[in-house]
Amino acid sequence: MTKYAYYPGCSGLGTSQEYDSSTRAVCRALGVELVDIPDWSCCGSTPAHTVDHLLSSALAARNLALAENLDATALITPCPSCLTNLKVAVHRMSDREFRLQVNKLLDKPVDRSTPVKSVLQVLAEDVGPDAVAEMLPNKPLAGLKLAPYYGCIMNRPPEVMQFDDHENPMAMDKLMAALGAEVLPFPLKVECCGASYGVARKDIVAKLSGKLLEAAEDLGAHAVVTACPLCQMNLDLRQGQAGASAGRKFQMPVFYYTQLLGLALGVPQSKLGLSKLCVNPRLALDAMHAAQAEQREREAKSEADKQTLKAKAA
Amino acid sequence: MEVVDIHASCDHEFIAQVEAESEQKVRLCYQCGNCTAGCPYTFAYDIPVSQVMRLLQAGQKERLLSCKSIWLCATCESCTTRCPNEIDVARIMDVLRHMARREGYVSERNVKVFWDTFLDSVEKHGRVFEMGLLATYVAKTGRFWTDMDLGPKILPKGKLSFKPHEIQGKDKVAEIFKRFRETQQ
Amino acid sequence: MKIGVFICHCGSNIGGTVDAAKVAEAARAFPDVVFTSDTMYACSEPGQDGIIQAIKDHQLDGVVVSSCTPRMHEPTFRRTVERAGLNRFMFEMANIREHVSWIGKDKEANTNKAVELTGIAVEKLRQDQPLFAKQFDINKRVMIIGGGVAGIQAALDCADGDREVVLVERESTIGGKMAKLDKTFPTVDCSSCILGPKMVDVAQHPKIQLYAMSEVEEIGGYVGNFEVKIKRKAPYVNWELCTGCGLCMEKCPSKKSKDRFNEQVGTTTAINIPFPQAIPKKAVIDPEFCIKLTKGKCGICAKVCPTKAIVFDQQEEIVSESVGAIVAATGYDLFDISKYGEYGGGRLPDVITGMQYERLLSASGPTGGHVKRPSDGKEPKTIVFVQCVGSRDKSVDRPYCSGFCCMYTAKQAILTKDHIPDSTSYVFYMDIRAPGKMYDEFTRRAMEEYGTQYVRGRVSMIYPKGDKLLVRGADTLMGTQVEVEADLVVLAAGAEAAVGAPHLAEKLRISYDKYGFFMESHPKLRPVETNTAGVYLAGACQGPKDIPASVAQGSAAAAKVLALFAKDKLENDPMISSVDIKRCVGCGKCVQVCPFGAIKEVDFRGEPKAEVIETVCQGCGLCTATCPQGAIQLSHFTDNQILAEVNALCQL
Amino acid sequence: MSALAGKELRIVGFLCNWCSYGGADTAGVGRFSQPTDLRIIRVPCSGRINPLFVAKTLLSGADGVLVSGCHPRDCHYAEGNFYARRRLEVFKRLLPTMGIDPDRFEYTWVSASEGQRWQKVVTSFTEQIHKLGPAPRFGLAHEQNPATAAAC
Repeated sequence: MTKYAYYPGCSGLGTSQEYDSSTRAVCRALGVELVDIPDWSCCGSTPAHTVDHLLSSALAARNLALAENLDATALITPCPSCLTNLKVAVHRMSDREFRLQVNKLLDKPVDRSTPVKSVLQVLAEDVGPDAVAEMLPNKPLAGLKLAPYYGCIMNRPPEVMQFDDHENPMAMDKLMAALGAEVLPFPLKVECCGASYGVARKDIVAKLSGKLLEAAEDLGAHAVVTACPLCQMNLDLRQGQAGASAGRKFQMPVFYYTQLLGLALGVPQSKLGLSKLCVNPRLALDAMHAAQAEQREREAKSEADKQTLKAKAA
Repeated sequence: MEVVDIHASCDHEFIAQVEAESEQKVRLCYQCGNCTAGCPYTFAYDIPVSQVMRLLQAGQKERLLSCKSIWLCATCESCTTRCPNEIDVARIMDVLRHMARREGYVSERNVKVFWDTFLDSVEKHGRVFEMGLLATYVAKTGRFWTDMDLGPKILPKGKLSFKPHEIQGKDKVAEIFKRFRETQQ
Repeated sequence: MKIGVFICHCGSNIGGTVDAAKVAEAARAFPDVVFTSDTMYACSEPGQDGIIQAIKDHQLDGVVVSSCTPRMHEPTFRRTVERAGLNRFMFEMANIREHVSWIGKDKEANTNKAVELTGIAVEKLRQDQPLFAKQFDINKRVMIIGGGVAGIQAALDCADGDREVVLVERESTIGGKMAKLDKTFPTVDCSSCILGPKMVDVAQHPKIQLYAMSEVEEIGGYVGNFEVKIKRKAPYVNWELCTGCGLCMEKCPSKKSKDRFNEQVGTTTAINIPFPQAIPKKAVIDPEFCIKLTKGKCGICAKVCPTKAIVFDQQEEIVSESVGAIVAATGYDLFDISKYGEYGGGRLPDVITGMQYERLLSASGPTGGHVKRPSDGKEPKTIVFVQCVGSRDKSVDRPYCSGFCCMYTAKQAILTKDHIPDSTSYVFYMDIRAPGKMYDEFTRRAMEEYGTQYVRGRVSMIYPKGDKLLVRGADTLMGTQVEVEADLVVLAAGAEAAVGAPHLAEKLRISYDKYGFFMESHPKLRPVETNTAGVYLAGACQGPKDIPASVAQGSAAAAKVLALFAKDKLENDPMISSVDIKRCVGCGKCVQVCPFGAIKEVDFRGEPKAEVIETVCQGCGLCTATCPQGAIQLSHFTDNQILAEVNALCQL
Repeated sequence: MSALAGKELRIVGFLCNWCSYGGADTAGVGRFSQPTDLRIIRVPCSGRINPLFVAKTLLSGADGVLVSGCHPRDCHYAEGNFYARRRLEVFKRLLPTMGIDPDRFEYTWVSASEGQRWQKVVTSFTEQIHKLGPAPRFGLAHEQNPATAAAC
């Protein structure tokens, strides 16, 4: 089995606990072995690169160096912000001069170039939606209408991220479709939600997240599904603020894609952390169950009709 | 509106510095406006990003380093990804921010305080301590009432720890910051 | 030997960074050099007279001119020395402009380099021999590849000049891109009204042999005597019997075929005549969609055809044609709009190309000339045009301007207003390129009289919002982001080289640029000639062009062909190989290696020897590099000459 | 041995008239500045180049040799560059047996339209030769007589 060095990211210990725990559970269920990077530290996130690129790359690179000992196929992380920082560090350090400078800041220098990927990329490419669909012939999420939202930096810039289409990514769409969900063509898949300005400029986040929720609601989505802790927080926790900005009241559950994968795969609720979401996920799940019941009814009726026809013919 | 003496006011050294730090050629920009068109933050900017590029070509250092836009760019990479001339615009925005910091310009104080507080937290604990970060931010900015509405939503979820997640190598992380500061002197 | 050396200043082009006088002085020290001078413009009349005078005054046997590239003026100076009574091959050139003065600023290094380049030219000249051309017969038929408007024009002009023309067209009808257009700028005259009669002329002209649905498979030979193999693809219809009545199309049950003529706006029948004015007007079966050819059943067309023309087991065939000249007029293709993911082309049905819009506007198009958007057939009221889609964009490897998109967009905006008076059109543009006669006036009319809203800025993304398309762009003049809710978005797709163009260039042995456009001999002075004698270019295969420019080039290429055919004999280039029969051991390696079959084995007193067919040899020198005996030598580029140059360089 | 002592090394280029020579012209017309070391010998086709020319050039004291022809398949004479590629590839592998550093010889493909590519090729090859420094001299006369060597 391939082994991956796992980097949870700081928010995985706090505001996105449920993303971390559901990611671990889903990986286990799908046979993806994760080994935590021992004593990992913060990648620097957005604040570091707004100060200096050397500092930012060094903070990320400390973790790259720690991962080298694990003899893993790749370093993977669920968080796009961590992903970007780690990938940009690897990208820039392909320049020898820059790598020397970064290594000067570190205790343990980076020797090798470890491939960095998102957990999503591993699930989409190494496991694959076909394999997932095969495990779930009953399509457990049938009837659930989803707006897949990737966030702005999961795929951009393409030269660095090298994953999926940068304007119309499909990795999450395909995984969700494999669960039986109805994936809507969400047009703002890669639009920014307001990123980390929630604290300092919540007006910005309210406006941008409001646009996203509006688009999802107008498409008739039961829920948004996302792969980014910051996006999830902006859309979920700040949904009231976003609604005020858009001039309407949203009731749109915002899932991590790993929660839905886990739900479909029958992962225990305690690992999924659905109760940690702000907007009640029941809203979406009830709609899904209602749709499923309706579908069953339709099937039963058409079956009954057939029987009647047969009987009549007899 | 002021009249700009485009010859006298063009700071060539500034252009060269931005080009060196960003590894981008600002002359490649032909002002198509695609960056402004795609930028989700244009509504909040005081100078749209395509005009940031134009002012940069014209060497207008003061106006650029004192503008709000460079503090409001979230590096969402829309501009970089769609630029027909393959300019890494987001990186240029980052570099302008670095220069503004170094030269003491801060047009969006709260943004800067948030970022600084974040990094302080990382330097101290090795990882971000979210609760501590918020507390310090509120203390520094005095913005006590902001986001009060969110408290009741998030606190019962039990996600925000009141204790930092210290790591063993936190001094190693602090060392990175220390050595970085030494390189800046 | 007495050699004269002339160093050209080329005004300041050379003189600016090379000390020409010093080069002239240094050249005096070279062996056999008896006269040197520096001259302001060697190629000017006084410059050439000076060379002639010096040849006479100093009884020179050979001349070296150090100036620009020999690819430019070698023929000029050869004529000069010939006028002074020398053999024109007793001349060498040193390139001290393109290879020296223009690429370096260090005058000392440049001057030194110019001296050395002059030195190797002198050494080569010392080994030169007078050469004399041979004459050969010329086949006065011409082949034109591509039946778009440029190829049609070239074909008609050549045929009117009383020459036999072979016109080869890949599609089942001629007409090319122009046949798909509704109207043409800047006159807004009907495209088929001006092209249609020309197409009929092609069909009627007794001197034109048309091969539609055919491709050039192989080209051999050389100027005056090309041998071409043409592949005639199988239309599954015997065209000699087909009357173009269209009964088969009416009855064909397979109606989901790709409608390539209509740019895939809608679908068509598996047996099809692309449009009513098609030339030749013959039916073609699309084997991908024909039920009979894919499933073995159906055959309705064969039943209804009144002339029994359907042939399901028809095979492609190869025909050979001999011609003396070839005109390439293969046109262009449109940029693939799906490469811009942010615009949704290919994903969103109401984001279409300008050419698709042209079919929607056309009375003979799939909507009968009523503008209906593809998704729901509604008439659009707000139409957004986006320019430079695949033009002036390095990120998609299309940094060049396609030239005609500004104009066709203005035309389409005008036509939109004519079709839908209560509509509003927005044009997002970067710059308006309208330098032709009456062109700028035309774009102004789109704005002033037709109320087209021009917005200066690019569009960043297009996405569906309800049943509309939200277009988000910039207005750089206002300095802000702008949004428009559109019913239909038309992307002004740029031009790129036709699919397969590089492959054809390789068959023609002509050069192409990195985008696949064919290279002309000289961008200004020889715009329709190529570096391969007897091969000419017309239209957009050389670079993006509008209709007037394509027609002009078609005529220009025809003029070149007619001029070539005005001679009864052609002269070969005497820089060809010859065999030293004493050294030749008859191993036959040169015979095998020659790409032109220009070397044959002959019997010489009972021994096999190689012999060069002088009018066939093209002077590549492959044989010379192959011959283990050094017995076959390429005149003017002999082993001794090249080694003399090497020696000169390594001794300096 | 250098053309301009201390500044330049002796680099000889054999260029096909139809493509790379034109590419060098295009670079000139575009004023794409290049190092001045290279001296170009024009040949009708890269297939005309006998590898012995290259050997002779290197043995005669050149510091580097660059051969440039048309891109594979795009030959004015249909197939000359294929022969060139075959010959030169074998030849490059033979160079070490002649005691010559194979990095002193490169062959490349540049078309007549690729002025910028030509500029890059010349610049990087010249840099490569400068990194290697002047070639060791084979003529004993030069080694014994430094004065002569300097004069070259």
